[in-house]
Amino acid sequence: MSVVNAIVEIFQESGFMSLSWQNWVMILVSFGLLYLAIVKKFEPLLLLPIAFGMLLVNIYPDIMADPLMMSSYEGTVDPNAHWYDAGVLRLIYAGVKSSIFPCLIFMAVGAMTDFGPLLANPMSLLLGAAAQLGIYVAFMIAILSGGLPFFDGFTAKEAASIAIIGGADGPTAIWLTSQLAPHLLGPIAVAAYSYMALIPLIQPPIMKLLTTKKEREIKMDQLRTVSKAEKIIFPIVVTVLCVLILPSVAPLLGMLMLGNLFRESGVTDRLSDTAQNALCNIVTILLGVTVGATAEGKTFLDLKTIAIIIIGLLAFAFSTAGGVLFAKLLNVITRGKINPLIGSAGVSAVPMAARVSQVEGRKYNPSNFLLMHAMGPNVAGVIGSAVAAGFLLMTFGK
Amino acid sequence: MSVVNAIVEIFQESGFMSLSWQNWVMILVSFGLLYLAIVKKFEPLLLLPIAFGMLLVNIYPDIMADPLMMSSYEGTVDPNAHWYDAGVLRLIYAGVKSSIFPCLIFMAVGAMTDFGPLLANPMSLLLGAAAQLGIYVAFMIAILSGGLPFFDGFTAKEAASIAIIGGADGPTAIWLTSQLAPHLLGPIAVAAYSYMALIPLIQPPIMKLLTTKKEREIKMDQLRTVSKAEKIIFPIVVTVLCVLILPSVAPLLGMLMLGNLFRESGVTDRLSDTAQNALCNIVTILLGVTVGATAEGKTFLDLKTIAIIIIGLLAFAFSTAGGVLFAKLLNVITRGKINPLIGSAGVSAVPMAARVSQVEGRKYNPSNFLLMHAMGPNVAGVIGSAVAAGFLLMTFGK
Amino acid sequence: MSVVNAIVEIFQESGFMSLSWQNWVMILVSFGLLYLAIVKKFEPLLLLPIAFGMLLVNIYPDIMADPLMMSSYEGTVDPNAHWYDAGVLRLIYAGVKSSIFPCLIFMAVGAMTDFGPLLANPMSLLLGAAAQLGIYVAFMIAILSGGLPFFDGFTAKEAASIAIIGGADGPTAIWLTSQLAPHLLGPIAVAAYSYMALIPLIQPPIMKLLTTKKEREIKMDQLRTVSKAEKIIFPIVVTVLCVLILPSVAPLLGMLMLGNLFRESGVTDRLSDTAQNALCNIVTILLGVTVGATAEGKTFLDLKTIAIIIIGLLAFAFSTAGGVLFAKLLNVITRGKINPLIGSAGVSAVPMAARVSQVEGRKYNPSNFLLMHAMGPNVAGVIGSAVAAGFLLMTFGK
Amino acid sequence: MFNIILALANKRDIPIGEAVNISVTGIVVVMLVLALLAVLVLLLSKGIRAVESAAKKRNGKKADSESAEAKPAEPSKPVGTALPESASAGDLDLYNVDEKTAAVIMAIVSNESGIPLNRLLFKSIKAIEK
Amino acid sequence: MFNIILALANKRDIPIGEAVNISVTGIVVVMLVLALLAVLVLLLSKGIRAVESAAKKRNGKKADSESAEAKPAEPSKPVGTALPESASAGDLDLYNVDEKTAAVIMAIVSNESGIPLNRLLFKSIKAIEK
Amino acid sequence: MFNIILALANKRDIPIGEAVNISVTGIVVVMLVLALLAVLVLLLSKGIRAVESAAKKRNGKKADSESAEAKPAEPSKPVGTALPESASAGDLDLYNVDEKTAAVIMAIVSNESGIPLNRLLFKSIKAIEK
Ligand code: NA
Ligand code: NA
Ligand code: NA
Repeated sequence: MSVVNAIVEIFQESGFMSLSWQNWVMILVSFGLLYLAIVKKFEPLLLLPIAFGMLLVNIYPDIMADPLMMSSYEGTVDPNAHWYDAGVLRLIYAGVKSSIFPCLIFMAVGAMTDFGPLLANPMSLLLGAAAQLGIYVAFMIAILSGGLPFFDGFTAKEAASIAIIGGADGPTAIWLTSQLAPHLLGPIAVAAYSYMALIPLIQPPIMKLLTTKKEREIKMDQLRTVSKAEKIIFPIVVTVLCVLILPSVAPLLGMLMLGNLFRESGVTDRLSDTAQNALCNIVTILLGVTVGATAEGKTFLDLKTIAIIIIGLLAFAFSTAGGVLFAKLLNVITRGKINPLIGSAGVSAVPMAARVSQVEGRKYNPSNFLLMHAMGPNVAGVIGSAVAAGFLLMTFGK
Repeated sequence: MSVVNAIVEIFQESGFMSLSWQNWVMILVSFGLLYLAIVKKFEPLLLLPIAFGMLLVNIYPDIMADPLMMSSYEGTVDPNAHWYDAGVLRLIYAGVKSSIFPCLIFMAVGAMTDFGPLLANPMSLLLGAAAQLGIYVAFMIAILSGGLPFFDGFTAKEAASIAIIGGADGPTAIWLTSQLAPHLLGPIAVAAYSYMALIPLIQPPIMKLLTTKKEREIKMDQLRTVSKAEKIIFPIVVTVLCVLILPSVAPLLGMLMLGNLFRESGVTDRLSDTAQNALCNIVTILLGVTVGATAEGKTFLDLKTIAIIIIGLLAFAFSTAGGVLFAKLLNVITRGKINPLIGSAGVSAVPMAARVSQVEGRKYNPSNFLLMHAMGPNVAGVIGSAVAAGFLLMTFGK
Repeated sequence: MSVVNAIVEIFQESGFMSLSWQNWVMILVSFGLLYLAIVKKFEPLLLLPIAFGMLLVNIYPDIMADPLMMSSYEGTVDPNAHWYDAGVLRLIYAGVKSSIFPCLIFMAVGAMTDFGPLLANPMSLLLGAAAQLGIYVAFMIAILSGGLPFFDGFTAKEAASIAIIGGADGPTAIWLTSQLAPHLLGPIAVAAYSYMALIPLIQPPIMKLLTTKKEREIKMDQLRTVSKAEKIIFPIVVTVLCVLILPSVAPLLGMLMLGNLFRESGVTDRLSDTAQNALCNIVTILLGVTVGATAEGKTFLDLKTIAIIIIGLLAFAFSTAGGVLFAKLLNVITRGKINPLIGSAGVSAVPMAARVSQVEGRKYNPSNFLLMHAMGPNVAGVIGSAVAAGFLLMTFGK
Repeated sequence: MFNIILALANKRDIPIGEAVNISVTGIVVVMLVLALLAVLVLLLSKGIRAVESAAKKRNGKKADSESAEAKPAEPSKPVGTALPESASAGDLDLYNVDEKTAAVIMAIVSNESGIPLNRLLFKSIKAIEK
Repeated sequence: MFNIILALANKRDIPIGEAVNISVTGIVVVMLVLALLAVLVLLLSKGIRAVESAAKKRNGKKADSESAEAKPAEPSKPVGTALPESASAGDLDLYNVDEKTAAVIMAIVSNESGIPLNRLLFKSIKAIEK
Repeated sequence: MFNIILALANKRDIPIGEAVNISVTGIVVVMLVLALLAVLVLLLSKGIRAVESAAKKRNGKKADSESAEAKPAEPSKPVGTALPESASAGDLDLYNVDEKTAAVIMAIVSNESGIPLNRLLFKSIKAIEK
């Protein structure tokens, strides 16, 4: 009979008995995200690992156990615990907490990015800046949300982390949030990647609303070719200028530009290749799973998460609007040389946002080919988000 | 003359003077393992790094120095030591101690595994369970071995770690042993990998002994094709079910199934590729060398090691028998539709054990093609071993 | 007006206000190194990351912040700091401080190295030893430099670290320096890699000066073919012999030979491939950037750096001379069978030094083909440098 | 015999009885978990096949009605994939080049260079952005 | 309305006024930094193009004087690269194929396929071992 | 001169004499270790070559006696490799294809293309999901 007793005991220690209702809900949420990643192909490279991490932590919360409070200022340290008593995903999460993973992903992004279209048309940089508008609008909304009845609202650090969703850039959002509001990392990362995948649905109505038919039909001149020397010097100039002005952006922007230098220098092809492939994929897996594993039911299922999802959508919308409106302004200044549809690409979300500009442009003028013109603001948006994140970190970081 | 003095001093500090006889024996053992890995091609991908780690630690034990007791509860911490005073292999060994390396290898195994044959014939799962019999037989033998005169026997944790050799699965054995009995990691890992390579010698006599000629000649029906949806949902179902029942198996089984999801989802091919290649190879090197480096002479050359080697062989034999006997039972139940030779493949040891079934099957009926039928129990055995390890960890872990 | 105030505040916290003149000079130095790496193609795979790390740390010194004194015995620990408050490059630098990165690079070097030419002509080993002469000459010069007026000179540990530049081997220099004199890592690494790239300029005049025209015209016999067994046993023999004699060389030489065994064993091709590519490139990036980031202005811009650059050049010159002179001696002993031009290749700097021998040899005798003959001393030089570094670590290490 | 086993028990940190108990429980747990999984897999497979055959039937009907309307086959339009890496045809990576063009290129190279196609290894073909 | 906002402010850890201030400063900083970058890029591009056109002119003159001297074109000699990995010509990796053969292959592909050479990217050309 | 050196010595943390000593010891140790290695390599090479030539002779004799017995040449049977990654035959990766099928495919390709099998390089054979 003792075997039966033992099995009963196992059942009592099993997840069936120990999991909270929040865990069960989150398991369903993770199924939903897996569905979006696999069937709908929404940013699957990150959403699949995130969803799986979410699944694991909610069936077995101890996979993120942190008896030594390695990644938190709060909580009590278990004096008898060893470092290896921490959950395996908690240990890997150190790569996120330390910013190493986001920085390495940004290096990979740099190695994959061609800044040529931006160099051919430096005005793109202004569009990439204007399309960060949503960040600041979202920040205000997050702060003001505390005024709602029955809702506690967000602290300034939390609001800044939520706002960065409007930067439409995953690693930047993870980088900033893991430093300012690590307890919100799960919902913010999920919102950022989901909305990036939804760009083709979110942007077109806003683009149409804010532009006239005539504007959408504008054909743009071909871009000039860019010399190799310009492409090599550009990442160095960006690093020096931006880091001098906003020192705290150094890790993120520095690594982005290092990756780009690997790509453009022509003498480090094997480093560029590894940064884009083996290293990028390894870090993507580890970062995705552990970021997903921060979304344990008790913290994720909260009014705050719903607020984050709503504010995140607004952030994307206002960033899109900022880019389009500024492009309209540039169009006036240049007397009709800029198709405002390329402004929306400034949100970053490379290369989906640029593709949206291309597709929309062709709808109204089939001979239009906006892709390359939109790539300029698109890659400028990556720099813009990083600068915005640096500003927020400087303002709210310790 | 002072140069001569200096050289004499160097000689006195050299390994010639400082090494114990156990170290010298272990150097010879490492040569033997290198021979088996390189000339006999026994699991060379892991046995070569393990043997080289063993060689290094026995000519220079300080390569595993641990002044801060980073990977042990016992011993005294040197208050003047810095973390970087630890031996370089000791620092890398943190990846084993923390379970990160075994989990990543299991992710790679998942990305390499096709569960199709198992899905086509779910009965395979029962064979994959039955072929874990050796684990529990070995556990009993290890516990009882203390009754031998002149032999101290094993503690329950040690016995559980030795028993897992019967799971015929390297990363699982390393994962469990590094948590329950890290001081036995060397002999257990060596035994597990050696016997896995010796499967073609160990299994056939047992298979022949336990089956009749008629049984061995049974031809099996062709397997049905399995849809993509089944392959995608399977890893999720396994994760949810097994981790709910045995929470402690989450890191190992979760990562196995994540790797499999990378493979089957069809949307993360680049992650699957990296998991199978760059990441897998990097971790294999680091894990192999440091696991080998746990086999320092003083701890390895012990009666216990000989006992482990004997009990490990018995574990493999009983697991094989368990699989074959259960397959005979299934054959009776299904009225002759199951060739019992596929039962032995349930030990895991993918894909050698399945190949053995194929080769043996053809000996007795040249038109027999058992490979695909044996792959089902074979991959089920991986799940079975992981579940068994989870049970042992739950029972004996802290 | 408060926005203007805020912007003024940002400017006051910007690098424009906080950087020291040394930082600005170092930014220019990093531009110079980037120029050498990209335009002049001087060892770009390491010099580019090093230069970029130097750039980053000098525009944003906090990227190497070390509040917990993780990589130093000196300084005060900030009791309120968490491990993740350290700069992101400081955290990655742990891989250098712990010797893990140099060891992994050496494994890659081993996997890339063909010891065949050395095995075909074991006398090469003597040339690889003689060409370490510069290490000891540089050590004496560094010690004696303290006698100069207005110059403080170097401690013995510093002198040993500077001396190893004469080994003409980057990872060895980084390995030794990070243990004996980590504060000099920046200038020593930069000098070592720069001079390795300058080998085609440094060596030929010395080679010409020390040899007669007749010697330079000597044609050498073709090398015998080497069997696979010899190539497999060689790395094992080297490991056992060298580590027995000089235990502290184990991590470096052991990993070199492990890499070579991956290459030659014929059964671990996938490990060899990863060691040479993905793993090598990942570690090269991380090591390069963080080594460069040790070169912060305040420590780099020092009379010592200038002394290191001068002594480093002398070390290269004396190593070259040592190799050539010993080759002349061997030529006498073998009665004209050794072309002394292959002696210079013993400095290591694989494969540039061997190419220099080839190019010079052809200048004086167009039918001469010295490349393979020079590869022997060349790869022997790698072993020689490692042995020399092991001797210095044993003598001066804790 | 039983006495000997009891004697052993005293030397161990768990009594023999408990060890037996753990062993039996262990094999039972493994069998139960994997049997449960087998049942789940069976149900899952049936469910999926039911859904898929239902879907096929519906598609079949649709296809019929569509062919009845004699619509011309829509050319497969490449949908923008989210993956940045590359379109791929077997071992050959194609960038902005369709498979037909690639095949033509390969045939031409082989033909004109006099090198049989089987001795040429194309790793990738990429149309450079204008 | 203003009163409500003030009421909110009391609940937050920063007053609304400061939040507005931070938002406005934030967007201004981003605009300023990227505008500054745009100006630098413009200057940089002009500088580089000036240098490059000057270099071209000089080379043009040199070429003229050289052709006047009727020197035969020196064959480009491959300088030993420092990279250990493989023989490489620009972005193109050659395996067991000399540069001339490679050039011929590339020219043929371009010619016959009607795709201008600058739109074809060859990653590597490899003669398979006989 | 000697006085100056002695003066220097006082400024350093090791005396000049010891520095000289270390330097000389250092170069001697490197020379000794590598010379020892050279001797070992020589012995090793001789040993291996002796063993290998002995093995060849024996094989030669065997071959003779075997041919005398007019045995048909045993076909080389591929021994199961120990690699866990995937079904693999030599360098060839198989996906969803059994070894037999793969062998058939390879034989057909060789036959029909007229290219001897040893000059064909198969990287992988994969059955595409129906
Ligand atoms: Na953005
Ligand atoms: Na098993
Ligand atoms: Na050297």
